[in-house]
Parts: sequence; C-alpha cells; structure tokens
Amino acid sequence: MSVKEIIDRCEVLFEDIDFTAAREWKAAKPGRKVVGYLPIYVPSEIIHAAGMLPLGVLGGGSDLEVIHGDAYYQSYICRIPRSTVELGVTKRLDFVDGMLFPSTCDVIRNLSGVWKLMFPEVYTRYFDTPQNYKKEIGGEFYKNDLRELLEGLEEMGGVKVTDDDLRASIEVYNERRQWVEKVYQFRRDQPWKTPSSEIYLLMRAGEVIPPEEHIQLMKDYLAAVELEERRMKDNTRVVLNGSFCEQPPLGLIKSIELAGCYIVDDDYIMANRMITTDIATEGDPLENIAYAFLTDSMPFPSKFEPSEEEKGLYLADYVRKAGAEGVIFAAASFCDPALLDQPLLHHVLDDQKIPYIAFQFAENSGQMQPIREQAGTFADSIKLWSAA
Amino acid sequence: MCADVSTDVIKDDSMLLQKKMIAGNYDKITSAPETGQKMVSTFVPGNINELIMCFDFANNLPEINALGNAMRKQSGSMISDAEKMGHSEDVCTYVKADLGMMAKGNIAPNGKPMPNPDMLMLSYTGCYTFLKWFELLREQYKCPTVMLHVPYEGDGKITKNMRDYVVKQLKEDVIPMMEEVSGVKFDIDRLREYMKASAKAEDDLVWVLKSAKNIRSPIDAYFGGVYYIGPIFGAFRGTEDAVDYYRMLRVEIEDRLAKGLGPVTPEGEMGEEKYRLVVEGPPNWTNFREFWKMFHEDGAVVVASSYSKVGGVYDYDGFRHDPQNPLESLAEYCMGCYTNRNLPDRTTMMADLVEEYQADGMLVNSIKSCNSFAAGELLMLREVEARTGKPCAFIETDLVDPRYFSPANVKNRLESYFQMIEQKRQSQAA
Amino acid sequence: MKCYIGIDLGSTTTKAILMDDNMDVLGQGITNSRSNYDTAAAISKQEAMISTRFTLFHRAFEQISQLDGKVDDFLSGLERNFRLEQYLEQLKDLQDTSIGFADNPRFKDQKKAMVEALDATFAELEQAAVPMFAPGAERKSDFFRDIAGGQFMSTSERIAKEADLNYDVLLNVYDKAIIEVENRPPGGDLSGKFTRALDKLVTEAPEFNVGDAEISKPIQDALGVELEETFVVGTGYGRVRLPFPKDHIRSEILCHGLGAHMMYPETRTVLDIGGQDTKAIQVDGEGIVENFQMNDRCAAGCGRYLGYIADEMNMGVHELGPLASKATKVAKINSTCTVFAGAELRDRLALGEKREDVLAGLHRAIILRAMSIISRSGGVTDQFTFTGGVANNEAAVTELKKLIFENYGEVTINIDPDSIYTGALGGAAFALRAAEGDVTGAEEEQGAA
Amino acid sequence: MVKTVGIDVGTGAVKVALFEVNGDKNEWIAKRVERIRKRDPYKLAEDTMDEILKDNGLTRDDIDYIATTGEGESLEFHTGHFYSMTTHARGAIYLNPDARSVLDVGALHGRAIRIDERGKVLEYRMTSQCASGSGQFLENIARYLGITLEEIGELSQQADDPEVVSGICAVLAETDVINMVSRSISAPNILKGIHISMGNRLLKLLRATKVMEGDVMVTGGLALDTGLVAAMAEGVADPKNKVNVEIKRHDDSIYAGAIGAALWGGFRHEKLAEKADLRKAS
Ligand SMILES: Nc1ncnc2c1ncn2[C@@H]1O[C@H](COP(=O)(O)OP(=O)(O)O)[C@@H](O)[C@H]1O
Ligand SMILES: Nc1ncnc2c1ncn2[C@@H]1O[C@H](COP(=O)(O)OP(=O)(O)O)[C@@H](O)[C@H]1O
Ligand code: SF4
Ligand code: SF4
Ligand code: SF4
Repeated sequence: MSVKEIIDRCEVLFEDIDFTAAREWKAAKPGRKVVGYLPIYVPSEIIHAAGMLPLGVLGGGSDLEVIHGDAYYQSYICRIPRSTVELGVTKRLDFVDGMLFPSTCDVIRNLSGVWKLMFPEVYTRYFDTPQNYKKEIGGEFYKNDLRELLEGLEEMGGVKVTDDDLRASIEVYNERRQWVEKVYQFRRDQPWKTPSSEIYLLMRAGEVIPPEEHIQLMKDYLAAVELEERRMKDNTRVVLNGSFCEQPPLGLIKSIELAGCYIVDDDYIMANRMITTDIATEGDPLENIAYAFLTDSMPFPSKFEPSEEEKGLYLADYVRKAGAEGVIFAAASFCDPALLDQPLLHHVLDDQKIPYIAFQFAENSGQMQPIREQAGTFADSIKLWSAA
Repeated sequence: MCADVSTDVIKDDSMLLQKKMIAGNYDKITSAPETGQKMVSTFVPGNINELIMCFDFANNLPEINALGNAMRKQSGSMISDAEKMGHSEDVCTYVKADLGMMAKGNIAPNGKPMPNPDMLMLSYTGCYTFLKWFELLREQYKCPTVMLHVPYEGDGKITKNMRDYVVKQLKEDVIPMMEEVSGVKFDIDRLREYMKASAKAEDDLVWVLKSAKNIRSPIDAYFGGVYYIGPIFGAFRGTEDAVDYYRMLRVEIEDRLAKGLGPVTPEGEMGEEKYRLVVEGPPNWTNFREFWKMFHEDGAVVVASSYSKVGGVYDYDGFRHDPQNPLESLAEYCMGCYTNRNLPDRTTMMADLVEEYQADGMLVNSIKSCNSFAAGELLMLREVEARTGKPCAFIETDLVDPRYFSPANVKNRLESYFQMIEQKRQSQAA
Repeated sequence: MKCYIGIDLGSTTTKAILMDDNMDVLGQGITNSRSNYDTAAAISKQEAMISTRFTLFHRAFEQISQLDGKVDDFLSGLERNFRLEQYLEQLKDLQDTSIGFADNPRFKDQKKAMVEALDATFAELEQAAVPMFAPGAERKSDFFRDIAGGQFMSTSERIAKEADLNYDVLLNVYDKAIIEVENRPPGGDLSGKFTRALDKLVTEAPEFNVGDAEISKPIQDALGVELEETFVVGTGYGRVRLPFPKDHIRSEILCHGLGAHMMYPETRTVLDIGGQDTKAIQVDGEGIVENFQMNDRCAAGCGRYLGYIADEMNMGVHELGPLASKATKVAKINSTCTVFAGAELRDRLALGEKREDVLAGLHRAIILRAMSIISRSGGVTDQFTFTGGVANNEAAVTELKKLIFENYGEVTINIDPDSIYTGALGGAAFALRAAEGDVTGAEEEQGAA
Repeated sequence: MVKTVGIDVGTGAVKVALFEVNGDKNEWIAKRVERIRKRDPYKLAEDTMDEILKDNGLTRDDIDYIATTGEGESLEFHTGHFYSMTTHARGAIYLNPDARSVLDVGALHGRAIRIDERGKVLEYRMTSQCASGSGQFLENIARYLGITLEEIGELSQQADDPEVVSGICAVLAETDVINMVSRSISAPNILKGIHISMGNRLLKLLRATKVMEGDVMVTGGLALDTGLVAAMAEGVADPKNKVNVEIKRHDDSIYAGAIGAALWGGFRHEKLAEKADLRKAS
C-alpha cells in the first residue's frame, strides 16, 4: 500500500463519526461487544481480553455540528463533553455496550454521571487511576479497581476472562506500543518524511479498530514512507504539549506544519503511549498492568507529581530527546488541568532556556489564521535568530 | 466561613463567637513565627481537621482566604495579578485569587503577613483543581506536600477497596509525614476525643439545617447557611469552641422558631416568606450582600442548599464522625462530601430536598470557575424538574471573580423565575 | 373608538399593531429603525393608523353597490396612490435637505455644480416614482431609504460622471441628508393625502368615478372616526430608550411569546431571528413564557449577519435566499464573527468557490447558531413557530426545517407572512389587558444568558 | 547589491515596498498601498507588485528576493514568507530604532509585540476573532457618520466631551451610532469615545506583553489614524497605567510589514548565498 492509500484509510476512519468500522466489527460476529472510553487512558488490555473492542471516543471532531450538546454544558466548559453527549443523543454510540470515563478531570468525572442518567442501559463506569504510586497503597487499590472493572465487563458480556487471556492481550498491546514508539522515533529522526498530520491520523485510526489491525497499519506505513520521496525543508523542530484530552482538528496540525514547524513529539492520543515499557506477562497480569502504571507511565497534568524537583522535567527531556528547538503549548480552551499545569511547565522551560509559545484551540476551531500567525512567528524567530 | 465580615451582617451571639474564633485562628497563624507554631494548609472539602489537630498544627484554608478577600472586594486585583503571572483566564478563580494574594504579600485579614505553611495537606476530594493548586503552591513554598487521594464515588457507593485505600494512605503516608513535620507523636485516643466533639457539633448543625423544614423557615440555608457551616467546614471541627458555637446557634434558632420568626438578613428581619427554594452550587462572594438581597427582597428563602454540604454531608444520610472507628470514619467523611458524589446521587439528593423541604423549585447558581460543581448541572436541573414537577431555573455567576457577576442579568433571571413560580401556582390553583 | 397599540421597537424595524376592544387587529405599520426610536415609534404608529383607516374604508365600502366586487381593487388602488403621495413628499424633503448640505464652505467651489446635479438626479427620481407605484409593480423594499437610496446612488453616479463632478461629494451630502429625513416623521395632513390619492386613482381608473358622494362620504366618515390611543405598550430592543412610562413597557420575550400564542395557540417553541438578536422561547398552553435564551449583542447569528454579507456581495437581502437555494454543496464557514466571515467570503470567492455554496454555508451557520440557542432554551416541542425578518428568507427556512426534522423529528412548523409583527401583536394584547387593569407581565429589561 | 520586494497581503489593504539592500545599508526605493475593497487580494498583490516594478523600470527577474507577509503564504511567485509579527517588528525598528514594542493595528486585528533592539519578537498578545474595535469597525463607523477615513483622526482630536463606549459589535454599532447622532452627540465626541475604548483595549494587550519602557511603535493602517494614536498617548500618560513608554507613529507605519518582509528577504538572500558559497567551496 502506498502512503496515500494508508493515510486515506486513516482519514476515513478519523472522519467517520458514525464509527462504521467498529459497527462492522461488532456485526461480524454475534455477541461481540464494544466498550468506549474517553481520554486519557484506560487499560485496553482488559477490554481486549474480554473479547471486546476498545473504542476511543475522542469527542466529535471538527465536523460534528453540536446541536443538543449545548443544552447540557455551559459555554465555559470545554467542548469534548458536549460533543460526546451529542454523539450519544444522535444515537451514534448506540452500538456501544459499555462506556468508561477515566479520571481525567472534573468534567469527564461528571460526564460519567451524565451518561448514567442519560443512558441507564449502558454499562457505565468511572475509572479511577491511583494518585499514590506506592505498590502497597496505590498499587493495591488499583489492582482491585482493575479487578472490579474486569468483573463488570465479564458480567456485561457474559464471559469469563482467564489470566492467560489477559497475558495474550498484554502481548498484543506490548507489540502495539513498540510500533507506536517506532513510528514516533522515525518521526524524530526524519520528520520531513512523516508529517505529523499523517502520524496523527495513523494514531487516531488505532482508536477505532482492533489493535492487531492497527499494528499492521503502522508496519505498512513505515514501510511505505521509506520509499517516499520527500524533501527536507528549512523547518523548525518543535514539541507540542497540552492536547492530551480534547484533540485538535487536523487543520491545526497542518497549520503548524504549514507555518514552518516540524512537530517532533506531541501528547496526542496518549492512551497509545501511556505505558512506556512492555508490561510483564509472567505472574499476576492485573498486578502487572497496575504496577506498570505506577512506575512506567507518562506524566500528564491530571497525574500528581509527588516530587517537586521532578515536576515538568519530562517536557525538557522530550525536547532534548527529539532534538527540538522549542515547545508549542496547544491546550483546549477551558481545560483546567492543561491550563493550570502550564505555568509550572513554563518555569521549567524558562530555567532550561527552551523557547515556547502557547495558544488554545477547540476540537472544532476553524479559524487557523491566528494559529499560523503564532506558530509562524515562532518558527521565524528561531530560524532567523539562531542564524544571526 | 465568612471571616470578619460576618458581624456587620448578623449580630447574634453565635456570630460574635464565630468572629472571635476566626480572628483567633488568624492570630494563631500569623503569630506562628514568634510562637513556633507549625501550620498546615489544606482544603475545605475532605479536610481532616481532627487529625491535623492531633499534631498541634494550625490550620489554614486557602479557599477561605480567597472568599474572604472576595467579600472584602480584593479578589479582583488578585486574580488579575495571577493572570499577569501567566495564569489563564479560563481556569478556577479560587486558585488565582490565592496565588494573587501571595503575590501581594500574603496578608491575612488581621493585617499581618501569613507565614509560609510547614506542610501542604492535599486532601484531594471532589475536585481536580486541588491537585494543580497545591502543585503551584508547592513550587512557591517548597514544603512537604502530602497527597491524600480520595477516590470518587463514581458508582454512588463507597467500596471496601476505596475505604482501605484512604485509610492506608492516612496510616502510611499522612500520619508519618505529620509526625515528622510536627515532631508530635500520633495518639489515636486524642483523635477519638476530637471526633467525639465533632459528632456533637454535627448533631446541632443538622438540627439547625433541618429547622428550615418549617413553613416560615427560621433560617436561610444558603446565604445564612454559609455562616452556619463556617466552623464545621473550617479549622474548628473537633474543637470545644465548635461544640459551644453550635449549641448556642441551636438555642438561638429554637428561639426564632418559637417566636415564629423568619431568617435574619443583612437588612434586618426578613419579610413574608413567599418562595421556598433549594439552591445548587456555591454562592457568589464578590457581591454576596447584593446577591442575597435579590432573594430576600422578593420574599425568597433558601430552605436547603448543596453548598452547605461541600465540607461534609451530615443532614442527608446521617453521617457522623465516629470515635470508635476514627480513621475509617475520616475516610468515609472525605469520600462522602457533596462534590465527591456522582451526579445521579447529587440529583437524587436535590430532588429529595425539594420534596422534603416543600420547596417551590430548585435554582442552580452555576459557577464559571468550578467544573466540579457545574459540569452536569443543566442535566441535573432537567431531572429535578421532571422528578418533582417543580419549576427550576439557572443563573451563572462566579465565586470570587467580580467580572462574572452581572447584577442586571441575575436579577432579571430571578425575577422571571419568581414570576414563573407565581404563574404556575395560579394555574394550579385554577 | 378605543384603540390598543403595541409597538415593537426592533433593532432594524419598528412595528406597530392596532387592536380594538374585541382583540381584532385593525391595522399594522412598519418602518425601519435607523432613525431615533421616538420617530420610529411615531411613524410605525402612524402607519398602523393609516392601515386602520383602510380597514375602516373597507368596512364602509362593503355596502356600496356600485363597487360590488371591486372593493379590493379600489382600495389597493387607493393605497398605491397614497403611497406614491407619501413617497413624493419624502423625496422632496430629501432633495431640499441635500441641497441644504451642499451649502457648506467645504464645497464652495463645487456648490453650483452639485446643486445642478442634485436637481437633475431628483428630477429623474421623481419620474421613476410613478411607474414604481403603478398597478402590479414591485418595489425593492417598503422603506423609503432603500428605494430612494438605491436609485439615488446609481443615478447620481451617472450624472456626476457626465458633469465631471466627484461622485463622493454627492454621496456625502446624501448620507447626511438621509439621516435627517429619516428622523423627520412624514407630514400629518392625512386627509389631504387621501384626497389627492383618490383624485389620482380616479384619473387613472375612471371606472371608480361613481359619483362624489358615494365615494367621498364613506371616506370622510371613516376618516372622521376618532382613533383614541387608549393604551400603548412598547416592547423590543429599543423600548427602554423610549419616553414610555415603566408600566407601558413589556419585555420583548413576553410579547413574542404571547404574540406567537395568539397566532398559533398550539405553539410551544418560538424562534425569533431579528436584526440584532435571536431568541428562543418556550411557552405553555396559555402563552406564558416558561423558558428562554437570547444571544448577546453580537451580530453573528442574527439578521444583520446576512445583511452584512449581502452588502459584501453587493446584493439585497431579499436576493440572498434564492441564490443560496441553488447551492450544490454547503461550504463550512470557519469564522464566527460577521466581519471575519465577510473576509472569509472574499477569500473563498477569490479561491474560486461558488457564490451559492458559500452563501449556503453562511445560511447554515446562522441557523446552527439558532439551533444551539433553541437547545439551551429547552429544545423544540410541537408546535414550532419561526418569526422575525429572517423567516422571510427561504434558504434559512429550508435549513431550519431540515435541522429541526433531523433533531426533533416530525414537528409542525408555523411561519406566518406577518410574523414580523409577532412582538407588536403581543404588545397590543398586553395593552388591552393593561387597560383592563391586569398588569401581569410588566417587567424590566430581560437578561440574556 | 541586492533588490528585494516585500508584499504585505492584509485583509484591508495590500502593501508593497521595494528595497535595495547593500550590506547593512538599506535604501527604500518605492512603495504602494492598495485598499482591497471587494477585490481579490491575491491578484491585487501580484498586480501591485508588477506595477511598482514597471514604474521603476524593473521586472521580476531583477528582484533577488520576493518576500511575502500577512496572508501571502500561498502566493506562488514569492521566494519566501515571513509572518506578520516578524516583519512588523523589523519594520518598526527600521522606522524607529528606539522602538521596543510594536502595536500593529490593521483592518481586523490588533497585536502587541515586545521586541528587543534588533527587532526580535520576545512576547506578543493578539486580539480575539471579533472585529469590535478593529480598523474595519472604525471604517464602518465612519460610513455611518458620513465621513471619510482620512477625516477621522483630525475630527477625533476636536472632541470636548467624548462619549465613552464599551465593546460594541462592529456590525451592530450602526444602531448605536445612529442613536448617538440622534441624541445630538457630535461626530468628534463619538469618534474620540471609540478611540479611547479601542486604545484602552490595545494598551491592555501591550501591558500583557510586560512592556514597561521604550518607544511603542504603532504600525498597520490605524497608525494613520492620529486620533487613535493621540488617545493612546493620553492613555499611557495616565499614571494609573504605571508604564513608562511613549507612543510613536510614522507616516509610513502602514508599510511596516512590507518593509520588514523586504529587509528579512535581503537577510535571507545573503544567508542563502553564503550557504551556496559554502556548498560550492566544499
Ligand atoms: N429575505 C430576507 N432574507 C434575509 N434576511 C432578511 C430577509 N428579510 C428580512 N431579513 C432580515 O431581517 C432583519 C429584520 O428582522 P426584524 O424581525 O424586523 O428585526 P428587529 O425586530 O430586530 O428589527 C433584518 O436584519 C433583515 O436583514
Ligand atoms: N487615514 C486612516 N485613518 C484611519 N484608518 C485608516 C486610515 N487609512 C487606513 N486605515 C485603516 O487601515 C486598515 C488597513 O490597515 P492594514 O494594516 O493595512 O490592515 P491589514 O494588514 O489587515 O490589511 C483599514 O481597515 C483602514 O480602516
Ligand atoms: S479538555 Fe481538559 S477540561 Fe476538558 S475534559 Fe479534557 S481534560 Fe477535562
Ligand atoms: S474548581 Fe470548584 S471545588 Fe475546585 S477549587 Fe475551584 S471552586 Fe473549589
Ligand atoms: S464577533 Fe463580530 S459580529 Fe460578533 S460582536 Fe464581535 S464584531 Fe460583532
């Protein structure tokens, strides 16, 4: 397959707010179940092990016209809950058997209750991750939490999940994580060959299809991209931060690139990369999943950083690892976790003399001119002044 | 809860006592550099005051400082200072008011500078913003910061796993850290004694809140309520002072009830009780009196409110601090606070209150800053309307940001709401 | 005769409804609100009185045998000629005022040429007036400014060119004069105008010449009926700026709710898209408002949005709908702000997009914004009534119907050709109630949320 | 010797500047501004450039670097594009070497930019996507008042009792203005009131960039509006504002973007030439 074919397929998946691919997956075999989850992270391994399709519900994107959602959310709340409710009210999620609402922020937390009230027939669960990272305390809590989740899924699906099922799923996701990392590494090395608008689509596709297919897609993409003739441009290398929950419209990523930037790392669709290592398969699989989160998960604003000295250093590390020249903060408007975290991150970058800019967006932002303007000025100033 | 502005509003003995208690606490805090007193900063919802007392800490609550500053009309400039420091316009203004206060020298209401806290006790109940708030404070104070992760009641119940988790954190993280910072050894019997006092005060508080069930309620459970909950939500739960305060308050209200009096307002005795409301959401502090006036002028009394439950729900399902199981009961207290309960439970609670308190409807005061309360209130409103058949209404203000209080808008909304209730009554009577 | 009058001081148009004791609507009047609100209120009231006279004429003539079957023709003929009289009167005023402004030291070198050009222009305009009011002729608009303004610009531009005069100076005096003229209520002397109109009609259509007494008597009688302003209620955007005492002011929300209820008693949801605001109102079976939402003072999403776009495209608002309806695909408009949307439109046309597609996108944008306001007010409950100026726009209506169906299913949608008077109608009903001593609904400025 | 053209494609006007760059000596040869009105901006940009070249006896082949800025990213014939803040910063320094910040106010936008003495962008703030208080807004007001753009500045400075207005919609302002006129408020007082409120908004942006001292160079089309500039000058003079800056303008301020583009074009041209030399050498 050519890069274009792969990306076209991803784009179709990305734009399809009726989730046709997931519907087809479900219809292919009687008794199949689909479990939706909101950003940022749920352990998909468990859903997969129960024979179900984990479906990332990342809002309604730029094309969904929100008509009912505004009746549920005031204007000063970010857009993702209203577009998600819109998807629900317009029956676009009527094939989803369960919905998981991870502990991301107060908005998603309350959305779990909204869902319970609006769709009482759906298995709806607020999914807590621990803010205490000691194995005996947070680990223990989380392990039990995961067990409750598993039991809930078993009951909902009328299935029994064995430890071996879990181990097999962990292996699938370990492989997927490896390929995700390969794609990201490739982009760090040769960003001109792998525009972020493509990487983003490739990663988003993984949210609506089974992980095995996603792995194949990534393999095909990397193989195809090697063969592609793409010229290196005089662009500035930036790390993008702040879009971990509500996802930006594709146009925003294209605008940043058009304005002369290579995005060499980002925090889009963190569910794909939350766990940074392989999860062990020997021993108690639930415990392994739980412990992996405690010790090997990426930092993000909804997660408490127990050490004051460590706070925000991860971002400077990303910059260094990706050879970036600056950071662009692009947070969703009204996103408390991202916006409250930003000053802390700014201070870290200030200390390390890494330049940055910040702006806000919504998943349906249409006006890209100001974004191009800011990203472009940032790129200009790095280009012109590093040369001077 | 309302710091020193209280006395010019209500001049009962209980109020004078509360004012003395609050002033005493600020003096204790600001004189710490001389007395060597250690100080902890923590949040109102899920505050573990009894435990803090066990280590002889003074307790400082940044939320209360922020609302006090708002009532003294100082929060506006503090917020804009924080925004100049790089904080977004879109985020919780409580945080910004607090950071802005620091930037202005952290002056306590008694005019003296607040010392830096010796410890940040991040009891993370019902609101994510707390987490960021204390990360931001920690960056400034560089002091030990303990996270007490209080799981959310996502399924509307407290599971054993959740309770064990909180208790374990108390035992293995919180208490050892408090011992280390304070140099005081933990004594569980001391904790039991404090909790006994808490439960006693809580009984009287509940009696007072429930007095609003009387037609011609002797209290206003929202505007007046913020004064009544002050001591128990703040630094006094577990103290003998609080026991005295609530005893005194109860006697006063009993007296009002016997005399058939309504609530006291800043403008004196309230006139006829025309509308009985249940209110969801925190009040606005920047224009508190003006806001209240829009209610009492038109004869609207708030008979129950969710705000009087943010620092603990005592009146709805009977929770009391339990000296027999102190740590477990502290855990349950933290998890049971109003905003730590899921939306379906909050909705049921509000609908029940409308019925139990024979209210004419529910009013939502949606706070721009506070997603913890606000994200979902519109659905709650519809549900309560459907379940009770009573009209509900919606207004929007902010806690401490004066820019978001639009008197004309609020007043118009309230007036049309009262008219709606009136019209509903007439058509029902017809 | 006792009259109850409701005046809706809209941001773009001011409407008046005149009602009698039986709640029968006798007359309606409309004018644009560009002038100050006192004048607009006076004009719309006067227009409503004029239209009431016609109703009275109608009643009077019904008995006259000679006009059997021709009453309608006769009265419309009379009205045409009456309008022509009014138009000529205002045109003269405009001419005099413009010439007055040319008498400015700034123009001292050009004054003579300007006056000549103005005279020539107005002479042509006067000529053009007669056919405009001929039977069956269509006018671009009902408002003096729109008709005279459009003609003035094209005519004077040509004349200026011929006279080698800077066209901008003519435009400048016109801009100043039109504001003044609009701020002057047209002269009283109604009877005189009616009489002159009657003369003209008889000259143009001798079949109506059925003897002086038969015609003039009923007219004089009807003109003799005193229209007593028993109670006047003011509502709409401009109501607080008016010299109405407080108890004569009603909130526009309440008036719209009641007006819609009077037109369609089964209405539960009302959407009004006017010039400067959009409101969604939920009413109960009695016309009592249960809930409402309004946009704040931003042109995005209301009538002026389309008006601005029409200006950008050098089109009239009335032409927008028909063109947008020809679209084959609907462009997605990225800008919220009207002005930015105008710039976006220019860009898109420059990049080769089709005018109708972009227009369709703009229409969809305005309706989507309305849908969100409806949703905030509580959604759509059968029946649904669409009022306000934009309800005249077919493309907007089509889009709205589509979205209502997609989101709320099969719903009866009412659109009355006279829906622009909804607020005034409610106002008149409140006037009647107030005169009867029932003051419910008296209210100060409504807040938007 | 290098010849460069800077083209600033705006939303209100297209600006073109022709420069001769000789080491660090820059000579400004020609300039031209065209209001877009309802025309195609890209075509207008191209035509304007061609005309200016023709007038100076040049063709496109004589130009070493054609630099676009503003909305000109997609113009095919450019050598390179620079973003508006980059170019306005450079243009401001060219027009006034003491500038330490820039207020670029154009047809639809306002930007406050803090710069260093070399014209490097240090911090910036932009107005939102609402045209209230923009150049277009002022243009609309002028139309409603029946005056020309060029008259605005002078009239505003004749005000004796400005009518204060706060954020009104650029489109709906018509009603407000008509209303003011009918309340017999004079055009100068209306304009001055609008200038004060626009000025305050812009100064707020400026403060947010933490500009504390130095010259503030007003660029963009609104720099021609002496009324607005005067209102801002009064604003900064107010001790309440606690800034020690001076508001400056230049008759050529509207060209700042085009100037900056032309100069940066010259700079890049040399860099590229150096690179090419390097490549040749190696
Ligand atoms: N055919 C039409 N197409 C589009 N807009 C129209 C049409 N007819 C009238 N309008 C718009 O309707 C608005 C006037 O509506 P109206 O209800 O009278 O407003 P208001 O009450 O605020 O004065 C004007 O802005 C006008 O542009
Ligand atoms: N003499 C003037 N007085 C006031 N405004 C002016 C004057 N000349 C031009 N303008 C304004 O300048 C704007 C164009 O400025 P410009 O910086 O070129 O904007 P853009 O770059 O967005 O096209 C126009 O909107 C016009 O209103
Ligand atoms: S975008 Fe931010 S505020 Fe909104 S749901 Fe996501 S994390 Fe929460
Ligand atoms: S979001 Fe709400 S609960 Fe949280 S700190 Fe702010 S005001 Fe308090
Ligand atoms: S966004 Fe545009 S239409 Fe809305 S208020 Fe601003 S200028 Fe007016």
